[in-house]
Amino acid sequence: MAKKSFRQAINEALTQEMRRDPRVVLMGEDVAGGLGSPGEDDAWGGPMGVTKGLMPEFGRERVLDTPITESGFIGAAIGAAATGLRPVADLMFVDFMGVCFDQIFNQAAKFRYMFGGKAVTPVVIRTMFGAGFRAASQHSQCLYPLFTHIPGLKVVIPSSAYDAKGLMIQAIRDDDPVIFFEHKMLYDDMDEVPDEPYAIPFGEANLTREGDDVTVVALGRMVKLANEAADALRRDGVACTVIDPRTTSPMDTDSILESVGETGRLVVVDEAHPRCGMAADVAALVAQEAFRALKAPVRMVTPPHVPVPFSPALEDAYLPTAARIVEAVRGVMA
Amino acid sequence: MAKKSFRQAINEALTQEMRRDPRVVLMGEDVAGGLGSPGEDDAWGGPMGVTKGLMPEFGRERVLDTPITESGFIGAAIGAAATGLRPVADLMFVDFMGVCFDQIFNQAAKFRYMFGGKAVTPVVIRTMFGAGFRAASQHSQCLYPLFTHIPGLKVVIPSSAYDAKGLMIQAIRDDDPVIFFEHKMLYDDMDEVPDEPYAIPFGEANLTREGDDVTVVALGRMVKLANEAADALRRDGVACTVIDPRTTSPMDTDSILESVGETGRLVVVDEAHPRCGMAADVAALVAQEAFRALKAPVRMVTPPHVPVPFSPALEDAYLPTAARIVEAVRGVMA
Amino acid sequence: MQLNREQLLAAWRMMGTIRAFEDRVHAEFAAGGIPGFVHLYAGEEASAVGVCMNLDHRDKIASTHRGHGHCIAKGCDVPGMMAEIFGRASGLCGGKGGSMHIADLEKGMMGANGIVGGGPPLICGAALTAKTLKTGGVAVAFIGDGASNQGTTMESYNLAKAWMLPAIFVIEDNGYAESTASNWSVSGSQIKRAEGFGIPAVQVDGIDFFAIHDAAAEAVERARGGGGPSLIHVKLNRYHGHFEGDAQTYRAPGEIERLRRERDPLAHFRRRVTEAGLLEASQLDAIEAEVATAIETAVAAAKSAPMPPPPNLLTDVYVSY
Amino acid sequence: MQLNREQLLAAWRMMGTIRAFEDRVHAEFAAGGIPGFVHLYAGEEASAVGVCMNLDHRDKIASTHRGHGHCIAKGCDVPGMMAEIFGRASGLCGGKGGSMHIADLEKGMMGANGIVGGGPPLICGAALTAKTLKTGGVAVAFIGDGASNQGTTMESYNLAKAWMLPAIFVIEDNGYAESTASNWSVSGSQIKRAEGFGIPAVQVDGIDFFAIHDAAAEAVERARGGGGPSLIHVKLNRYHGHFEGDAQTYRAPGEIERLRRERDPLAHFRRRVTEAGLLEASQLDAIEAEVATAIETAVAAAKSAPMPPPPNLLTDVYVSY
Ligand SMILES: Cc1ncc(C[n+]2csc(CCOP(=O)(O)OP(=O)(O)O)c2C)c(N)n1
Ligand SMILES: Cc1ncc(C[n+]2csc(CCOP(=O)(O)OP(=O)(O)O)c2C)c(N)n1
Ligand SMILES: [Mg+2]
Ligand SMILES: [Mg+2]
Repeated sequence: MAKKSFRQAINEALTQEMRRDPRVVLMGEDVAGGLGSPGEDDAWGGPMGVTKGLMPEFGRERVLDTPITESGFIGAAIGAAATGLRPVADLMFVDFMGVCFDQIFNQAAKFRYMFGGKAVTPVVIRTMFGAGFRAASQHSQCLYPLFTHIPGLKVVIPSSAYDAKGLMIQAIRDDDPVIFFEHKMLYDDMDEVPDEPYAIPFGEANLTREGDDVTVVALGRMVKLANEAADALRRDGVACTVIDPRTTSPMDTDSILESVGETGRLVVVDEAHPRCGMAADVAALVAQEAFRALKAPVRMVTPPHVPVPFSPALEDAYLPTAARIVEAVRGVMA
Repeated sequence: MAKKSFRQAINEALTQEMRRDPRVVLMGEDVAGGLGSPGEDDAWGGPMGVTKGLMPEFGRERVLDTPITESGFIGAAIGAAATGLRPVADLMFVDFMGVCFDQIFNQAAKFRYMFGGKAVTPVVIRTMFGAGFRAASQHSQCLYPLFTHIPGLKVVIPSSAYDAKGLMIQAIRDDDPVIFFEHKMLYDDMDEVPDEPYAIPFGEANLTREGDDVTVVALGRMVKLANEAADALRRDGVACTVIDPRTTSPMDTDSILESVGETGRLVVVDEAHPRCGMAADVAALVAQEAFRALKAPVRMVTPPHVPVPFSPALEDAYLPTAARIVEAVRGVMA
Repeated sequence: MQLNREQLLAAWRMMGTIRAFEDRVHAEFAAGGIPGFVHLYAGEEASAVGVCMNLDHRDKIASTHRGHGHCIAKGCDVPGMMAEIFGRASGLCGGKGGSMHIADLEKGMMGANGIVGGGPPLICGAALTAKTLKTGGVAVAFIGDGASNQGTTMESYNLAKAWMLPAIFVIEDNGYAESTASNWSVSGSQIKRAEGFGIPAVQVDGIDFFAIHDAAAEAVERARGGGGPSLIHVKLNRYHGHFEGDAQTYRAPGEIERLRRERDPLAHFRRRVTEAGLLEASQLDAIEAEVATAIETAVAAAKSAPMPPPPNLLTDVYVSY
Repeated sequence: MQLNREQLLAAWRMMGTIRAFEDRVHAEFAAGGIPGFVHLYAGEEASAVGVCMNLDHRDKIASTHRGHGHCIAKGCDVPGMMAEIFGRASGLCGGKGGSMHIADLEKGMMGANGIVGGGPPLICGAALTAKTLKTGGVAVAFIGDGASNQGTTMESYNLAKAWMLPAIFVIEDNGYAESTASNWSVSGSQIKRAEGFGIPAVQVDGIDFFAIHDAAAEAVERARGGGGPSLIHVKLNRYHGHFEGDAQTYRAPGEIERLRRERDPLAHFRRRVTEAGLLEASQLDAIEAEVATAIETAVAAAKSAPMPPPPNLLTDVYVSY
């Protein structure tokens, strides 16, 4: 099977779905690029080049550059979804949600409920998240806990190129509003990715490591670190199950509870802020539903309750590391 | 001591602080009302009348009606706070955060950190929250978990008129950005409220009931229900400690952990959505920090993962009740 | 544009239905039968009807918190609306939405909206769907004077123009946003703002159904012909409070009485069509009577309809989860 | 307005400092010494300097992601800025902010901003402070052409006018928002938009320091005199990519070379002042040399400065918690 990058995987998913269904359109700032400019068309394909090549194939009618006007175009994507298109809108950085969150959480998320089940809003909002790029406080946040909090939204966080493709295809075919989180440090990660289209169902976790001693739940880029930690621990005789929920809403609670039922120990690793975050969400789930199985305190590995700093020296101290995961696992084994 | 309503208590806090400090100004949609209109001035004092009477005393220079432009005026409050005023801005319903969240979570919350400690942003954002008013999906949310998630913000949720006054005074005197949550169903609640100004420090929980069997943590309007439940249970011989954290950021984790250390049992009652919510936040805290003390699974009492419905029949089914709290307490006692 | 007799009768029936609906909801609210926030459209009828008579099944509208009139004008089921406002299972949204969220996407009505400025981005999307799928449809956003100051609204002007969308922005300027006068809150002017974005704009008198109808006809024609967005600034009046319960002390003494007497869109319509000999007063009266009966029936049905059963709380959140 | 010799020298030094700073950051980024997102201001110098020379310690500015020029023009410490961009403890923000968040509130510089459209609401607040505390100060928002389409920006126009704030909106229109041309993204015109809100507006040539200076002087005078907000639309050019690393393939072949040759604000200034006999070329050269040395020193200091120690991660989140 061909090795493809996370970036290519998403590009391929978008391309294949746009070929399959003429109602799929793309919109966002510079998703093609070069509009009105004297030079090259399709000049950008998004700041990370994820949507490069789509405009030449599908034309500007289906790959729509927008003014910088997130409420306007994210709202337009939602309005279009409610009236017959299946738009994929690009919220360049999730950090920009604050100027357009209303359209997402009060409109898209609630249409179906408020309207008594009569609306279908198949919109996908792609967005980039995460720290590590030295992009500082306003371009490095995770924020998916805010979206997970909202009933009516689905939240997807792929951790590999393979998952990215399958989850994007599912997102586009899904009839509910989906927020699709892409970690900016994963775009160049390579993985075996089939050429043909495939959909990964939402709410089905992926067990990237299996072991009887400790359950480690991790998301997004943290899955890599959790795997690293698990591999290091395995060498020392500690066997971890690493669970990547892949979607936080819906979330595969069964897989988590089942695993904790076996291991009796839980470490949750998350890059998002700790308060009311995903680590707390998973820890609380287990404290309520699998308490009797627990042999040790739940341990959460997250950044501290501070914004993301710019300086590499501080950002490196901010982020969870494989070493901290190892330490947490040893802690619950003690 | 005089009995005063929750509404009066906040009004009194604002009045006293505005008298004390000329830098305190108020702004928001119809916080006075009647601007440019041919009839009465100060016609509204906010939709719930909370700020009525302030404009006549302090004038339109310090009680500023605004156009409907939340990004604009909440941002202005933040910019004013960073340059020498101490504004109290009214985000009429917290449900409207989606049009102005950026100014709150990327600007106000992060100034101090991003600028290396050189900014002080003493802004208070008052906002109304909660269900029970038959106000439907877009006017009934809690959403304080979203604000609690964000480092740099302080989050205050008074549950009584007494606390409302003291916490508002603290909020205004506080040098950090504070989001002040007022439950719309509490405005007419009466309590003993001293006439003189007093400040309640942030991060200090209030124990509204004390008992050895179960720790119940509750917020906002849920404190009333928790007290009711505790009183009913007490008659049956089950003694609860009810903890009202009063502020979720900072949060008085010590009081919660100490109480659970004694009772070994935790029920968290919250009106916010369950996923990545405050109930999960508190449950996770305890699962990590007080696990050894726990004798039973943590129990969370929250609404289901659905938007707030309009119909009274459905909204009543949506909200936690004293009966459900009693049931949860009995569950952890079993 | 010349309207035929049938169209004139339909317009009268529609405006009369809105008026009767709203006045009745006002009374029922006062009597305690209706919960929550209710914003009434009485006095503004000519706008919704004048605009929507130019629309058909291809076309979409997005409404505001003051949405009953737009719903009725776009063809939503009136008994279903009444039941919704009473929170009943038979309501248009099964009781889940209430007054602030009545919608019927099948009728092209994309929802009343509890968020001021929520609608304009949405109709950019509906207009994009029409343009992309070449349905020939147009999309209309109704926008209050207060909502015209919301960033979402202004972003939508620019987006609609940049994308050359078949979109129409109708500013329903009733002089107030809650208790705040638009002559204070709206700097500059609606027309000049639109022109700032290169959008053709016209101001019309909101008691004049015919003027509104013609302005909308022109905008719809422009939109269907690929000429892009338009804006219509309608100056009109609301009779009831901002929401039910508002004492309206910010209005001048006698202001509303005078408006009802001198600036009523229904009275204006009646005068115009009877004086011009287009319709007989008796025809108008007959329709008024029919409307009254229909509203009476709708209220009775709503009141006796069952509340939604508690399990409905959990349905309609997702298509699948 | 006539500027004296000292002022002209100061302007030249300021513009030269910005140019040298940016070109050096460009080189250092390419060499791998600077992490993250960096947006350079070279080519736009006359705007920041022309505007800020009208300001004093009472006045505040809010900047954009392209903020180095505004910082320098408002008097921020240049070595501190350089250290900040290198992420050092000695940086203006202790290394926590970086290029996108340089600020110095004591200098009235309210921050570069990672959020497009973040600044305009903030300066409404700064202007409100000035008005309320009667400091005589004004507040200026720098706004890109792309940012002019953001709702927050347009809301701020209306708010500033409704409150009659001493606020000035400076649209720095460099023709592009990332790779998208403003002639496509900005419907209508900046001037007409401002007029839509009743805000006096003027367009000036961004290579002409003097034109910008005069337009700003007029706006500042209006603001200080209680005359409310103004807008200045500056047409200018950026030389480097949107951010460092941008290949700028969307620009015409030779576009930037031509701009550097024919439309350079520093060259324009030099020509103007030497031809008019206001300054000697040798004076300008001497300052250029001083600036080059200063930047060299700043870079050397930044590179050898220590990184912030890890415990700093946890400080400066709250005043108290
Ligand atoms: C984003 C947002 N801000 C504020 C409100 C509260 N609110 C509801 S209606 C209203 C006034 C709207 O005025 P206008 O747009 O003129 O419409 P009208 O009520 O006059 O029809 C306000 C402030 C809201 N619902 N949403
Ligand atoms: C709210 C928001 N949307 C999008 C971006 C990404 N972004 C950063 S700069 C930029 C272009 C800004 O263009 P303009 O305002 O013209 O300023 P210029 O870069 O030309 O100086 C964009 C889209 C952002 N930072 N914030
Ligand atoms: Mg109005
Ligand atoms: Mg630009």
